[in-house]
Amino acid sequence: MATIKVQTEDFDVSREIAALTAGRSDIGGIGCFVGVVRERAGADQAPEPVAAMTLEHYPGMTERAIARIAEQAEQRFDILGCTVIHRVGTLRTGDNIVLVLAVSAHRQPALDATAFLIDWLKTKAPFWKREEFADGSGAWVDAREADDAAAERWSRDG
Amino acid sequence: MATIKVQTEDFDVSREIAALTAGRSDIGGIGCFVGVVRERAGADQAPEPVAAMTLEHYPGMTERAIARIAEQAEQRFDILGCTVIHRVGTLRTGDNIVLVLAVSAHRQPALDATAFLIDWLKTKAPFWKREEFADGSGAWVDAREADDAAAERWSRDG
Amino acid sequence: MNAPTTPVTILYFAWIRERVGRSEESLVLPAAIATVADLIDHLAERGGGYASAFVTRRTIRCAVNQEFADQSAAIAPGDEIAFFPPVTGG
Amino acid sequence: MNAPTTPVTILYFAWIRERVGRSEESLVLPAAIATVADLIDHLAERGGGYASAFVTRRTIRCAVNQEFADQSAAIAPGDEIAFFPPVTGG
Repeated sequence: MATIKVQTEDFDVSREIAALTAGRSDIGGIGCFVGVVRERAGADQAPEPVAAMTLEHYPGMTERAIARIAEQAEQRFDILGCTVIHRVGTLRTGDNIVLVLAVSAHRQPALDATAFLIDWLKTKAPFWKREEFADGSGAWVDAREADDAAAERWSRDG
Repeated sequence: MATIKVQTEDFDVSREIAALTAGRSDIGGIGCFVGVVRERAGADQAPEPVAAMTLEHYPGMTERAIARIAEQAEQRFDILGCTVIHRVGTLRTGDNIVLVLAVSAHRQPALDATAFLIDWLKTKAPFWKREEFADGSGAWVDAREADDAAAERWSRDG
Repeated sequence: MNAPTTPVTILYFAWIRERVGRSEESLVLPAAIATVADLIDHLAERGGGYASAFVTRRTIRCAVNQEFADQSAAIAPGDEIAFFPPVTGG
Repeated sequence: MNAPTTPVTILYFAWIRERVGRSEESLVLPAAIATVADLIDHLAERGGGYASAFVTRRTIRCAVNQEFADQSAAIAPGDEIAFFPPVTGG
């Protein structure tokens, strides 16, 4: 039921929504999140604007981990389907990084599943971001404790 | 900062995201919700599948009410902008009804503002839905207590 | 300040509009009408579709000059007063 | 059951890969190595980039056969063992 893609190419939100909802008349709400490369990515105090970001992943395990996260979302929330697309490779400021879609008869499960999916992707899928600054230097992004706390929230709720 | 449209025409999610994010390098997360006409709309126990839905509104007050809701969202959440598009007139099963977008440096304000905007739109904007069934009969949709409760949640939180 | 002979505009939406049989009308307020509730009483007394539209007062929502208002809200000549059921958009 | 001479595959990601200087290698496990933690000790003893990569054990995450695992997890010939920092996708 879940569509999962790990790809270097960009995605089109409208096209992915159309693919997820095609031929269905039982969907009342579509929740969506798009993560984007911003100029101050890892830390707002970064010394330099981020010029580019490189996303590394663990081929094989990545798809497996995302599939498990999507399964969890489908078990926890009354959704009719979901889509997760995560880009890898080198991205520039303003580029899309990740797309999460979740569809449901009603808005609340769609919104909840969307938040759950992105929270869990941030902490349970094997991706690593390296920022490249305008001055030519670079640094691996540190994991944020706030992300662990956000994902942990779903454990408490569940 | 908010883009607000009340229109009969459909909208394109990708195009609206592009318009909201154009020229910005400070956006890290885009929250989005799309409401869609489903076959069992007002009540899951409806005797007949919904063939069409007509949305009536209060021209003038509608735009003003949505602008106020968007202002509230911008005050409550650390967002960089939002878009609300609500369609009126006659829609068919599978048609888009409403689009909410909220953008932020980080995902949480974008997701929270998206949920807030759709919850408040449901209870504080002057729209009324009339369902038309396949057998030719029709009925105005009753307000749902669950929607009031969802909107009320933000009053408690705030 | 509007003169007492300036009418109010009354708007009806959704099933209230259908029962009343019109979407809009102008009315010079009788002197005794000071609030939305007074106006509802006045309209309901017309009988027919009006009586039917306003039979269950607690299901009626209203706006005065395009702002949601309680039925206890004051109204005055020149106001735009709208009656409608609880909203169901989104 | 794989024979003791079947190697394990070891993968390195992100800054661990950079410090180690390679992304993948095969290793026939010495008999004394039973867990991920044992393997980390073994690799760190090589010194140089390996010592640098594994200097702060608590920042090392690992997966055994593409499932997240604790450093106490058992490993066996034929396993795929990956080392990486805490994930930062999404």
